[in-house]
Amino acid sequence: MSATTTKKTIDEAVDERTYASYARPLLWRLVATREFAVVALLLLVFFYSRANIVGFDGPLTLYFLFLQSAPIMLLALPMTLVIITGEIDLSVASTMALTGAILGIAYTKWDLPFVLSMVLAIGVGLACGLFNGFLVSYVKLPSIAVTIGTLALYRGLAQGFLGTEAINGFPEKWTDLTKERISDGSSYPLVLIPFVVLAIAFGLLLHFSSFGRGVYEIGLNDEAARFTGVDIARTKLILFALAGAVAGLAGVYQTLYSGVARGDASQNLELQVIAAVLLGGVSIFGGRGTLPGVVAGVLLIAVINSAMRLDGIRTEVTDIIIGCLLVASVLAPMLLTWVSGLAPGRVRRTASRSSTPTEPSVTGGPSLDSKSANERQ
Amino acid sequence: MLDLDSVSKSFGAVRALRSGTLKVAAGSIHALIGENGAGKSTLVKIVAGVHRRDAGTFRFQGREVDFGSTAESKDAGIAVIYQEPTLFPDLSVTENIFMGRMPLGSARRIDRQAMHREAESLFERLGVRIDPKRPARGLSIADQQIIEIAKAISLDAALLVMDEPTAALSGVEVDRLFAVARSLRDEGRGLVFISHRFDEVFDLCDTVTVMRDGAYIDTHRVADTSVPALVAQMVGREVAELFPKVPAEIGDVVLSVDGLSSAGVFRDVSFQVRAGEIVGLSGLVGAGRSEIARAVFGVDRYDSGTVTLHGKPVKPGNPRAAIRSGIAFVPEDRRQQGLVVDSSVAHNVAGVIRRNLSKAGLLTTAAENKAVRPWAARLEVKTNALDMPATTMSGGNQQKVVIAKWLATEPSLLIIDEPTRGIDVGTKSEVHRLLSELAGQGLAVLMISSELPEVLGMADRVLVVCEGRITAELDRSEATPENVMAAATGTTPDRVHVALETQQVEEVTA
Amino acid sequence: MSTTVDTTPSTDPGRRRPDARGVAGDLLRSRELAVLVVLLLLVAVATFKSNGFLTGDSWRDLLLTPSILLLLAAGQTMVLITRNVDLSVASTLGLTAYATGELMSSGQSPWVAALGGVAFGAFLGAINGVMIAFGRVPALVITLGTSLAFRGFLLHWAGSDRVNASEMDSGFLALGTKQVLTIPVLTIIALLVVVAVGYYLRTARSGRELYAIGSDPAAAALFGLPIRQRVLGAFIASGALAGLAGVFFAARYGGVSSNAGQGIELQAIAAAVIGGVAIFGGSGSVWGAAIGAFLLVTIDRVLPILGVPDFYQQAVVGGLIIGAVVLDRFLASRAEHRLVAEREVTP
Amino acid sequence: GSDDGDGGDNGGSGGGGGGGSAITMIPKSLGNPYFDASTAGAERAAGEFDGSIEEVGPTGDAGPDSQVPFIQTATQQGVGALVVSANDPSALCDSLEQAQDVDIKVVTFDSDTECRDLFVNQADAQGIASKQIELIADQIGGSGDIAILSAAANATNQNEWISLMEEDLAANYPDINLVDTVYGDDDDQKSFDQTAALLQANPNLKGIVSPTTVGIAAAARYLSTSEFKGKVALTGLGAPSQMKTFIDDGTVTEFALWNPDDLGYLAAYAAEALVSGDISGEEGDTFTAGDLGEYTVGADGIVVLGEPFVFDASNINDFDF
Ligand SMILES: Nc1ncnc2c1ncn2[C@@H]1O[C@H](COP(=O)(O)OP(=O)(O)OP(=O)(O)O)[C@@H](O)[C@H]1O
Ligand SMILES: Nc1ncnc2c1ncn2[C@@H]1O[C@H](COP(=O)(O)OP(=O)(O)OP(=O)(O)O)[C@@H](O)[C@H]1O
Ligand SMILES: [Mg+2]
Ligand SMILES: [Mg+2]
Repeated sequence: MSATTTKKTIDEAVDERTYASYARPLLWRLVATREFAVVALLLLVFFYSRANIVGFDGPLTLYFLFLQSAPIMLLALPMTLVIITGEIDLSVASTMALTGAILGIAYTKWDLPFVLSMVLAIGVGLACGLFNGFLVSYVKLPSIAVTIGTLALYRGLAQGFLGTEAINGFPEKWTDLTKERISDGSSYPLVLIPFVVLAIAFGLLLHFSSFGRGVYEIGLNDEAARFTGVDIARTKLILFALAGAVAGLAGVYQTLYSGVARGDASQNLELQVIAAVLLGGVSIFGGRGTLPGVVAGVLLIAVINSAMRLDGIRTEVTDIIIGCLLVASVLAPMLLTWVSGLAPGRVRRTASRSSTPTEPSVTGGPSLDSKSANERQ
Repeated sequence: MLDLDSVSKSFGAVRALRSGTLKVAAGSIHALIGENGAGKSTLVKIVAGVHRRDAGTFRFQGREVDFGSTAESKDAGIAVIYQEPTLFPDLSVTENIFMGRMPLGSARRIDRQAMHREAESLFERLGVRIDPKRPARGLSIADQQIIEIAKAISLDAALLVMDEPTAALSGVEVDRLFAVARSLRDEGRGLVFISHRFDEVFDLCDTVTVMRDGAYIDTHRVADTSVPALVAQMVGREVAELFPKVPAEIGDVVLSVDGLSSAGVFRDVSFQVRAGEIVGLSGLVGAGRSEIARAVFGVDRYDSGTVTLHGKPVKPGNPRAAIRSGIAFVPEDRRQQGLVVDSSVAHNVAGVIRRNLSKAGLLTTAAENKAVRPWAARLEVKTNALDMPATTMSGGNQQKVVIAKWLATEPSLLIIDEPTRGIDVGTKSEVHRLLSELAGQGLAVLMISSELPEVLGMADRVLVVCEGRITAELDRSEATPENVMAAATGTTPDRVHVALETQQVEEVTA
Repeated sequence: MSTTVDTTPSTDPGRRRPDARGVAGDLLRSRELAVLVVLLLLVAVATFKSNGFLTGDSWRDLLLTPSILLLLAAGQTMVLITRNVDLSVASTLGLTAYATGELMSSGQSPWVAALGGVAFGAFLGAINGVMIAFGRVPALVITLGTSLAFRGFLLHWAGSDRVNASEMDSGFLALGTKQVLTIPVLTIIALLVVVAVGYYLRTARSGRELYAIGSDPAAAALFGLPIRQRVLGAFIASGALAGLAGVFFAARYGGVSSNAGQGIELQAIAAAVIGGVAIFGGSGSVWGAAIGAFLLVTIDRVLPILGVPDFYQQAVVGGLIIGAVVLDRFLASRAEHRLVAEREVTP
Repeated sequence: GSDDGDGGDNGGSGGGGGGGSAITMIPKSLGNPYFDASTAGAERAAGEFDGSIEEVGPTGDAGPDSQVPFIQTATQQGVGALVVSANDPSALCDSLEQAQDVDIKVVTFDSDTECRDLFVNQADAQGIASKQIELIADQIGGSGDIAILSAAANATNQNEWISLMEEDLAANYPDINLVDTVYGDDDDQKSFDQTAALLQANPNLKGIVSPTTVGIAAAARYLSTSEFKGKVALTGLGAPSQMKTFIDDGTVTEFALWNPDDLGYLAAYAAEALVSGDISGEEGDTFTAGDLGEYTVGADGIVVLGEPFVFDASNINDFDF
């Protein structure tokens, strides 16, 4: 985030003065965002924990923290883009389980070379994503229904393929790699490198490409997006495919990390990922949110978890807190807009948005054909 | 009974209504006219309780009122037909009509028989046959409008407000509606009737109020005024000087459309547009003009026919391809189609060209701003910074942003739908000057407009669309209001003249 | 003149056609029927495969096991119809089941316990409803949050404690298997609830308003429907039904631990979707949802009989959900084409 | 380097935490009465050697690595010892090894892993398996179809016992055939419904073995309300407190279990012995476990609690776990 804005200010200087680039000073633009609130909260919680929670300042804390939340961190990246287009993907955790199963089967049953097995597994993840994407963007089905379906489907396949079996005996070299540290004694695990690379890639894709602009436009007003030549179907297909591929990668990582492929691996992870993304300031209606905010959101949840475990607080309390944070994160802006009493027209618009996961077109005249109804999703 | 005095309303930066004044007497039909964006619907929505007025007085049947919701206005005895039909697609036609006040039978359960019977009799009265049990989904604009009317009538309210109820209706349906309206008036109710069609105003109404740019202008008894007088008050200046189209030398064919058809929307449409030429596409609202434009641009698919630009065929159903081949399209619904109102001016203007702005695969806001500034400057877009969201702009400025977005692509054909709908007079003439200037530079322009003066003033050639077919092609010289209206309504010019004498029409329809 | 008359859709013959064909079409188009057929086929095959299928306990459980999901699906339907979703029902069920058990083990009468459970559920539903209807925030996020919070609260409250059969009123537990004319009581109650909800949605003004709100929220607002009250009502109903489901859970399984009902919320949504309730509101019936619930549970029961290893059950369920929505889409687009064709009448 | 020192300090502090060592107890999942009992036992032991027990663990979810975060947290805290009942034999290894790196002692109980200092076994697997088969055999009169209702499809100890039971059946009970094995995931509802499905899919089933306390309780609850009550025999491993009702009403005649309280008690003492350096986990090491008396570490680091105990109407009332 800061990187981009400093860049802007530089160009601002060299640009001719006809139109100011920004209405507000840089600092204000940075501070008056939800992302900033999340980052601030993250730092607050982090340093509070360092100061007050025994063992949190130990060298292992960050190492374990990153190891544990690596899958969520990975999955959150594509999920951000998917949600910004106003869609959702509930099937990522099941995809992870399925790819894990494929990895195990390919390596142990079919005796494929390990690298090939990994490629195959990630390929399966990609295929899962493509299937979601196809149903959503070309058959024009509501993504929440589709991915609830594939959530069950992919999980069921994983459990069916493996049954009671827990496949292990993956090559040491690879399982160790997942716990490798960047350098001896450093508290940063090696897995951070692929994460950072992907984070930058997705960041550029979302914030510094025409494709990314399209992603936001689809979320804000897909009809207008279509009128400016954004290929909505293709965009969504690509995003779901990416979500699948990354889920495949995460599945492989998780399998190697735990050293075993099981049908019941990484249950309910999807909700944690979505919680993190929404906490990071992404609007469930699409069109709003940034990647830095999401990364902060993921880390926030990770830090809270780790700190509270260290403090001997049972997991359910952590769940309560995260649940309330999630509710607060959407409730707070609403309360703010109420306080700063907006024009009725605007409030009415939010009103009609509010009670619905899609954004109904208020000004869009009669929309009696189910097609446009679907496109709105 | 209804008495609005200097009521005002703004949406963010947009001042929809500056001083709306409207006094309606019981037992009369009151026409409310004004150009697009004059503030008519906004006024109506204040009466209906959709919006709360910012200032001004609002009395109904003597009492000072301030409706917080449409429910309140309904209870007070006001029925409203909104400009855009607001039906519930999944519910049956009957349920739509009686929503919220369905007749209850035994045990407080809805009495469907009674409901259907009432619906039937309503349709009987309106002289249409719609299956009251069918769902509202898939109804044509015309039928939706009929149901809105039935809904409003069935409320039997003291005041009935109709915002462009006849927009999508055909002759006979309009006559039936008028008959009903008259009977309601004779029962002593008050009616407000909004329309862009003068013949209807003169046919039906007793008094007429003119609005311009969100302000009250004047009220006449219909008998004491005339079309030219009203037009003059609506536009506030002589039609001639409003549209300064300078004759440019016409080049060779840019766009040619052959036998374009799309089931249920338009049929066998063929025409050409040449460089430096402005072709006006005229017709009644709902005739399917926008659909033709949308099909040419590729946002809608079409069943048969061909679209070629500079002799090269344009891939159907693919806006990207259309853009690449040099077509620009300013759609009619600015807030829904033209703009992403929630994103910034810069992002909107760069919306199309941004694909060519990336350096080393990276697209920066700085690059966009750089590319955007000259176009914003050229169209004199009024904004204090490029990162302001378009929501904060007035209708006129929003329109400039849309046009800037498309001019930035340096197109060879500009399709512009309702170029000046809902923008102030000043911006209006700016837009017109711009259009003719562009044509002068050899741009081919296809202009859709519901405003006859605009079409007649701007177009070198006028194509008239009726019921989805091109019914007339008129040169600037032969394009008189009568001819165009005649072709648009599928009647003969003399019938249009007749329509202006209220007396005779009443004989015809009664 | 005449041409205009003929081409106006209102008077085209397609609109006037008597309903004879329409009815047949409706039956074909009726999702409830389609799902019912699938369900009956399953039962038929199962009966064929294992002859004891429709007798004794097997018959009882066939009817009894779905009763909990029936209640949840009915509640979920009301919420979905208004273009919302309630992900918190599973946690609500857990909480109320445990509360009911606790009430009884603390010596309260089963009636008090049951009513307490339902009331508690309604209260939890109200928490969701108030935030969503008045806070104007997306149901998906809120109920995702509250499901975490509710479950956490349960775990905190129950800890590793659990309510055992011995702690509960024996009469109450007996209710879990009591039968009237071979029909289990719980199933009868659940079906009565479903009928009540279905009757309400079809014949009450407010019921139709729920559909209207989901069908087009913007229009509903413009029309002046009491959106907030209705949405709130839907969530309270969903919560109360989840509460009742919790009571059922306690009676049926005779033991409640802190993870009771985990993951059943997706099943409830699945049942509704399979039954033809549009995930984006406005259409669908509680009948469909109920049949969907029966189908989901029965599949669990039948697959092993068909020799499909029960590890694949989830996969089959997923396939069903996707099949259902694809079917809907297909039928919808066909209906669309038919309407356009009707409109296209050349004089 | 730094880790060791760090671990050392904390290990010390763990020891210093009041004479005995600080022990973190990680059962398969919280909210399971069986593990409540074992934790209680551990706490009783800790009370005696004046150490401390903290019970943490996943709630509900028994995924392969659901216990890993808790092990890692304990590692950060540098506790004296971990007492774990593993959800997966291999998934926990790396985190357990990391714990051992900062010289935290690792004792597993109830369900073993491939990497620990000691495994406190409730009774040797062979004994458990054959005891249950013996019970079911004479309950159904030596012949007929039986089925197994297990916990999670991947539960190590469950699967080990099941395979041993299969061998035992094949070897010694030709007339009894195992028709099906289903998995209730130690979840009331699932186990309950699985039992129903089982009875229905196999109309002439004569007996069910459920080697898990949750499973046998749920199965008993189903049977007691069904027409199969008394007709289909049920046995396995159950907690007396839960099974009492069903012994009383005749649904179940006999079932086996060791005393989970003693199991936890022994595991805690074993951990204490490791931390205090009394034993190293070698075969032959001996240590005293409070009033349970002296125990000797067997082959590959296994300490066996004793023979499984059989409960029936006559003795059920003497137990409160
Ligand atoms: N909700 C809104 N938010 C922002 N601007 C609005 C809104 N509603 C109307 N406007 C603007 O207010 C002005 C008046 O709109 P209004 O619909 O009242 O005009 P009108 O006279 O009804 O035009 P038409 O003849 O096309 O119906 C237009 O510039 C329009 O863009
Ligand atoms: N006679 C008719 N019968 C049925 N449907 C019609 C008829 N005329 C128009 N329609 C439909 O109504 C809609 C008209 O759209 P629209 O109002 O944009 O047309 P238009 O000519 O562009 O009018 P305007 O541009 O003034 O809004 C189209 O969907 C068209 O299919
Ligand atoms: Mg209007
Ligand atoms: Mg148009």
